[in-house]
Amino acid sequence: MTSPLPQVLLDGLFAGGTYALMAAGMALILGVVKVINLSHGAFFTLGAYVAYALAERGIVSPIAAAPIAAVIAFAFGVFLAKSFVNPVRNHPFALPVGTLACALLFEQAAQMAWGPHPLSIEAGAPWIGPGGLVIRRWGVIAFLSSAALLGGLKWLLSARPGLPLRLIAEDEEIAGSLGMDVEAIRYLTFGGACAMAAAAGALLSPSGAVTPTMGRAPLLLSLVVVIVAGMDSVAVIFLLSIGLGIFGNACAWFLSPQWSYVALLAAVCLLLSTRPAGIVVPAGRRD
Amino acid sequence: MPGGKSILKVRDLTVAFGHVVAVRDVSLTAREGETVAIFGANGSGKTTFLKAVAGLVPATRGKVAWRGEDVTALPAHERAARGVRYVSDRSRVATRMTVLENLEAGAWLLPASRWSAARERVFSLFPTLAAKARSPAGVLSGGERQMLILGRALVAEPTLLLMDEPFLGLSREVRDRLLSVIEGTLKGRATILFAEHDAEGAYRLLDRHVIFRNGSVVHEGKRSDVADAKELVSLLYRHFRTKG
Amino acid sequence: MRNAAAFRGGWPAAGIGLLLLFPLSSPDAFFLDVFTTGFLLAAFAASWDVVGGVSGQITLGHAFPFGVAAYACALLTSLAGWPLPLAVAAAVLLAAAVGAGIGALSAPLAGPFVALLTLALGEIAHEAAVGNTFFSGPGGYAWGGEGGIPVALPWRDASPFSSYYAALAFLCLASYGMLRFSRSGAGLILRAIAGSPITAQASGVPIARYKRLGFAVGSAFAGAAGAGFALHVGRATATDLSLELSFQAATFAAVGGRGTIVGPIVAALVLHVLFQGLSLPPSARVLLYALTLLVTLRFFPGGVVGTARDLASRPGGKEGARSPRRRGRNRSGEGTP
Amino acid sequence: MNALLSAEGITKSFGATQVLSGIALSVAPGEPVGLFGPNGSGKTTLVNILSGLLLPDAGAVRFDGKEITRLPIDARYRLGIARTFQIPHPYPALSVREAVRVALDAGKRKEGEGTREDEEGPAEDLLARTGLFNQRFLPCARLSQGCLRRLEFARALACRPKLLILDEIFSALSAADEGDLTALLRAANRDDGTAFLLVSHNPPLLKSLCRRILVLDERRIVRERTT
Amino acid sequence: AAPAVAASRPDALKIGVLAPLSGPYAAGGTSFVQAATLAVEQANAEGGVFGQRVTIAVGDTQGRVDVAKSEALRLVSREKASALVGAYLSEETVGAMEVAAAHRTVLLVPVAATAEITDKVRQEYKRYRYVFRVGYSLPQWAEMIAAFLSDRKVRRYAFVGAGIRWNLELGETLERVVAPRGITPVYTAFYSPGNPAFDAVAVAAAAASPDIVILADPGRNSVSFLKRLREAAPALPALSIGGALGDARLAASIPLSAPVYVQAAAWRGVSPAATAYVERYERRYGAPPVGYSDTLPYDAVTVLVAAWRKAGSAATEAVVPVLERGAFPGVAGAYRFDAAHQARWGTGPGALHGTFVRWERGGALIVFPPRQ
Ligand SMILES: Nc1ncnc2c1ncn2[C@@H]1O[C@H](COP(=O)(O)OP(=O)(O)OP(=O)(O)O)[C@@H](O)[C@H]1O
Ligand SMILES: Nc1ncnc2c1ncn2[C@@H]1O[C@H](COP(=O)(O)OP(=O)(O)OP(=O)(O)O)[C@@H](O)[C@H]1O
Ligand SMILES: [Mg+2]
Ligand SMILES: [Mg+2]
Repeated sequence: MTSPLPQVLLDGLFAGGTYALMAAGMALILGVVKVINLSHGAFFTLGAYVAYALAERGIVSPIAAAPIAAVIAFAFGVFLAKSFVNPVRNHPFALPVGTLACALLFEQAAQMAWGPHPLSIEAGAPWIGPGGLVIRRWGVIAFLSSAALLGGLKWLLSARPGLPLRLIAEDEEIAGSLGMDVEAIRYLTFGGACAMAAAAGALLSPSGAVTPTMGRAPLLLSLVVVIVAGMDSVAVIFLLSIGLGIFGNACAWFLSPQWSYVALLAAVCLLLSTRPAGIVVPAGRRD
Repeated sequence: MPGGKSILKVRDLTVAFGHVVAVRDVSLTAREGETVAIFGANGSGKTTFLKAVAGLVPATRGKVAWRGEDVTALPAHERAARGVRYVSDRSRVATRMTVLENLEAGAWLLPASRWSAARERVFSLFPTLAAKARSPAGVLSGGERQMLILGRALVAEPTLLLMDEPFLGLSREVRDRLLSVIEGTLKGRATILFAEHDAEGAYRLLDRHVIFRNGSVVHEGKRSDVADAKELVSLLYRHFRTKG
Repeated sequence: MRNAAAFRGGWPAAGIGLLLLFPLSSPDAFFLDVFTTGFLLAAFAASWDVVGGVSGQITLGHAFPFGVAAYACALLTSLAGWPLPLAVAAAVLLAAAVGAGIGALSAPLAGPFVALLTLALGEIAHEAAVGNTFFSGPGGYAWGGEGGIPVALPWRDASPFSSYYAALAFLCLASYGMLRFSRSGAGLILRAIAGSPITAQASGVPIARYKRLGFAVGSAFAGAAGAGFALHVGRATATDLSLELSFQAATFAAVGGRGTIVGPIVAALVLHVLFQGLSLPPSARVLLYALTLLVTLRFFPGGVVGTARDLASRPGGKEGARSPRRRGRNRSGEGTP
Repeated sequence: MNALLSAEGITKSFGATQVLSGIALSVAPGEPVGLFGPNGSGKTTLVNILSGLLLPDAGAVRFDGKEITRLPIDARYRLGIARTFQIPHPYPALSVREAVRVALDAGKRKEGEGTREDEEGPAEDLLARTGLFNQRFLPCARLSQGCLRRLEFARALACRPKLLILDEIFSALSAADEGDLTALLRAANRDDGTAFLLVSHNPPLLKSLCRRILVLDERRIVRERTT
Repeated sequence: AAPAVAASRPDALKIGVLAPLSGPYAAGGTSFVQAATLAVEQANAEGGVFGQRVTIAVGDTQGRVDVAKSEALRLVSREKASALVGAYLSEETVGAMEVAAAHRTVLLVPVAATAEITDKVRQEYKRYRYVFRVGYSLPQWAEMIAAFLSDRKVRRYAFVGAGIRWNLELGETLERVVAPRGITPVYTAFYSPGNPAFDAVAVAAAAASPDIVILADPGRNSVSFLKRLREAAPALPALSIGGALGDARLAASIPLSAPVYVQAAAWRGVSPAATAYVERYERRYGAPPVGYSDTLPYDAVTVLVAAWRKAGSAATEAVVPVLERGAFPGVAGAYRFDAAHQARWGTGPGALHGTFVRWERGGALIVFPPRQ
């Protein structure tokens, strides 16, 4: 290997892929259901535990685990949406706090079911690219699946079937009066986004350790992405995630790994102070 | 012309928000193709009544029947599927969606084959919207927004059109153009209920009028009961000024 | 109606009376300690509400002024050798200054951007506190980092009774101050900005200045709570700056009723005493805590006190909510004259 | 005579589309002026520039002899320029009375020392005059469209403005309610010498209220009619 | 795992155990309590202490100093615990120390390593003499690592860990201790716990071409980091200082293309006592202990019980001198305390040695100290 820098940047790209994977679903929920879903990290963790449970039974394939995790998370997501989110949705402040409580509940349940100790799934060997570049298997998978998911989301939002999602995001009453079944769409969206998080968790489970609180760090970083990028532009979410991933790794490399998190947050603060309305300025707020 | 049978039947409709009773025991029927204007002072419950018929606020008591079917318990979107359209009073457009997308959302239940014809109809009615089809609706002026929400309702070819202050913020020219279009395309085919303060404009459209006060109907009349718009205005004055 | 209204002022009095009498029932030192911490957390939750509820600036970095004051107390007494009262006063001022700074930075921002900015600033402060051993105490070992810095207290092993009463007195004073602020003209203007900044601005409100004011006042009270916490625990640690603490304050506010000041206080006291004082087994405690939050928010989505107030303001009259101080006035619900 | 408000060369474009081009207008103290024009002709944009919500691309606004082109809207309100919104943005949680008190506090008095809680004073008076007295404890968001316009009016009157800019304030009012408010507007004009700039689509109304009517079309003021 | 608060029978001696059982440190805290529970059971199996049964009361510290203080207060004031064992994190422990000092209760510290604890005992002996540290201090830790590195003929090492004070201090101390032996760090990095930038650290550590990477992070991050390191440099040996990598199930998921070493207080096969303990622990909890945070608490309780027996009383004033005199056998060896009440760990004669193991396909192999 000549210079490790390309490796660091490549890894940053993959790390950003992870944030984007989480952010995609969060953005969808934020837009359509208008909830900052703080239990999104818990669904990520759920996916990882599903993959672990399968691995324990001899099925060491996160790719197989992802759909199973997605189905389970979808069911949980719809349940959460029906039992809590929907009745409380007119109180925007109760929602993030409630979903945070859900995350706590899940973390504790996972700790009771699988123990507090970290668990691990074999990661398999990485691919070696040109020039000795190590291409991390799960990094590639995170990147590709988030690209695919966000691509799908972008298509959905621009196409006719996505029209209700965008209209509901702006004005539910109008959407209802135009014949859109707002409630059903809300449940499906919430469940679907949770399924995405769980699939992500299952796919990424081999790259680290599986613990009850593993979803917290990616949750926070994707939260940053979602708020800064807004839900209007999927491309911005993707690019911002990747950008933050690369930036974080570059800071770790050039500055110091200890301050990479601070540098990341400082960059966000700077971004906000230069663009107070966010990266994508919603068009046409008048009077 | 309004011949036919009664197609919309509202019986003893009451809507209360907590302790505020906004609509109290209102009964109203409309025949197929009939146009009914609702007048009333500010806060007399017109908006609430129309919303309750559209299914956007729940009825506390009473019954709404449309085409012989009791729709009181149906949510708004299912009423919309039965041809009911509501035009809101706050010029509410989806500000981040383009004008075209706003219209497309209005045609959500329309078969795709009919969409382009419907769109062209609206654009020829409101050329301003055609010029701004690809701008976000948020940049529209107050009157342009009003055109958009009217267009959004018209593309869907409704059979029951509920309009809340349709002429709000429209200039006289645009209002008159709108009136002729409604007269030409919808009148007689769709049942129309609309609340309006502009009695002059309303007079051109209405077959019947009702007057609300404090949530109740205090007067009902036919077009032939008033000679012209002036007389309608003075009728309204009389009713608004009498303290209940 | 009038009697019922008169009793509204009675509830806080009754609560304070009970809390004053409680130590006389000779509880053990632990229980007094739980209450003492509860009082401080309650003041902190209420100070969150000044910013997040009254001013409507959802902050997720409220631990920042709390922790800054705690650290200032520790450093000024232990390293600089300042007398305690002076250090506490400086700490509170510093917290207010930090708040004004955050307010100035967040003034041009709207909605969730404020939450994000405050979260980022709080996390930066926390990282700085965790990752640095920049101060060395006289003992020859490093201070700072996750272990924090001790506060040099003029007393040793404070009696649980005096801590209890001191914290209670602080809570009463602080909440009186915060209530006064939230019901003052400035509080009303802050609530207006929270509701519709553009209308407020068109009514002559200089928004940026008031946002700074809201953050500064809320942060000053948070700083006072943080200083009190540092005195009570005897040390400032990195957890005083943690995101968990910020979230905790927001949680108390949500459960109690955002914007009511009293709600967060009640919620913090009840939840803290219940879940720390009953010594439940840890897993049951976390599960119950989360479930309590969920169930409370499910049935009182506006918070317990918030919902109760909305209900209490309705009977008799024909209108919806009304201004909190207004009581027993004749009102009629007819439409326009 | 010295103009109260004067604007010169006001030009404004949004992206590629120019909305206003070299607008000049002036309002004398106590003068009632109307602004008329088709939909989308730029009336609200002009109002936004005069009241400080938008910066013009070119041109200057003067008030009472002072240049105020870049002064923010809140400072202009305190100077005595009050405006209403065509599409109101009510405070969702504040009561009607509190909404008026905010304007009273911020508009006239020094910060912090607002009107006392229980003072029966200017707020009640204003609410009674605009016909909102009975709804004064209702949260603003629950008002009907017409009442929202009245509230806008009350809010604008709270600073006893020298100049009122009213953007289609009468459009959602019923005929009878309209009468109440026009009377109020006339009274303010007569008794307090309040000048106003009234935007409306209703020519008879404009004729009855205003001494001068400006007609805006094709990006500029095309006509000026004296009644 | 918390036993019900047994009604304090007069014929029972109670030990208060403080550990984080919820939140991010729950893993360490849970093992901590499991080990202490086994020790109490063992004491009771041996007939208790002067005829009285020993019971345990657990306080969940949640990783916070205020909660640690308050729980310590509960254990002494409400549970009437005769002595305290804990806590897990350094900041929790300094909080618990104040309670122990104020209530004149013996506090045995099994894990927390900050110098502040023993410094306080040295400086204010009268107040803090009730506090004894069973676990190793940072210099002792560094000394043992240095001996291991010499034994492995390491010249250049990379030191990485989470950027918290404990790791920073260990890194500095280690650098000082190994310098005379000609061993130098070629790369030192600490990652933030908020956004662990493993990729860059692993790549950089590998690029510095050290002989070994020392991993100072006992939590789950060590697993992620090691996986990434193995991807970046499959042939680079690694040493984990205690913690999660002592768990065989975790180690099984890590490629052994190069050695993975783990430092522990004791390991199966080190001594008959250690083997017996590991087997008992495994039988009871389904998995063997990782050799550090679930072994030292056992020794702390064992030492305490032995001291009570030797003193013939659980009264603090009687127990402290006995503890000071030593020696008490535990799983890791015989415990003696120095003037600052620090157990004597290290490489010298009579000191507790600690153990280094290397993961093999079938299990762990003890590689240091070399068997005589
Ligand atoms: N969500 C609500 N909660 C409480 N009261 C409400 C609510 N919505 C409307 N009201 C009240 O119900 C009454 C009727 O309101 P509505 O909007 O139907 O009047 P309107 O006839 O449409 O008036 P306008 O001509 O001004 O639009 C008003 O007094 C209003 O304050
Ligand atoms: N922020 C903006 N971005 C782009 N175009 C805008 C923006 N604001 C206004 N416009 C355009 O400028 C034109 C003038 O708008 P304005 O609101 O001033 O009209 P108006 O005269 O008030 O019309 P109305 O009588 O319908 O209220 C409109 O065509 C509108 O689409
Ligand atoms: Mg209405
Ligand atoms: Mg306009």
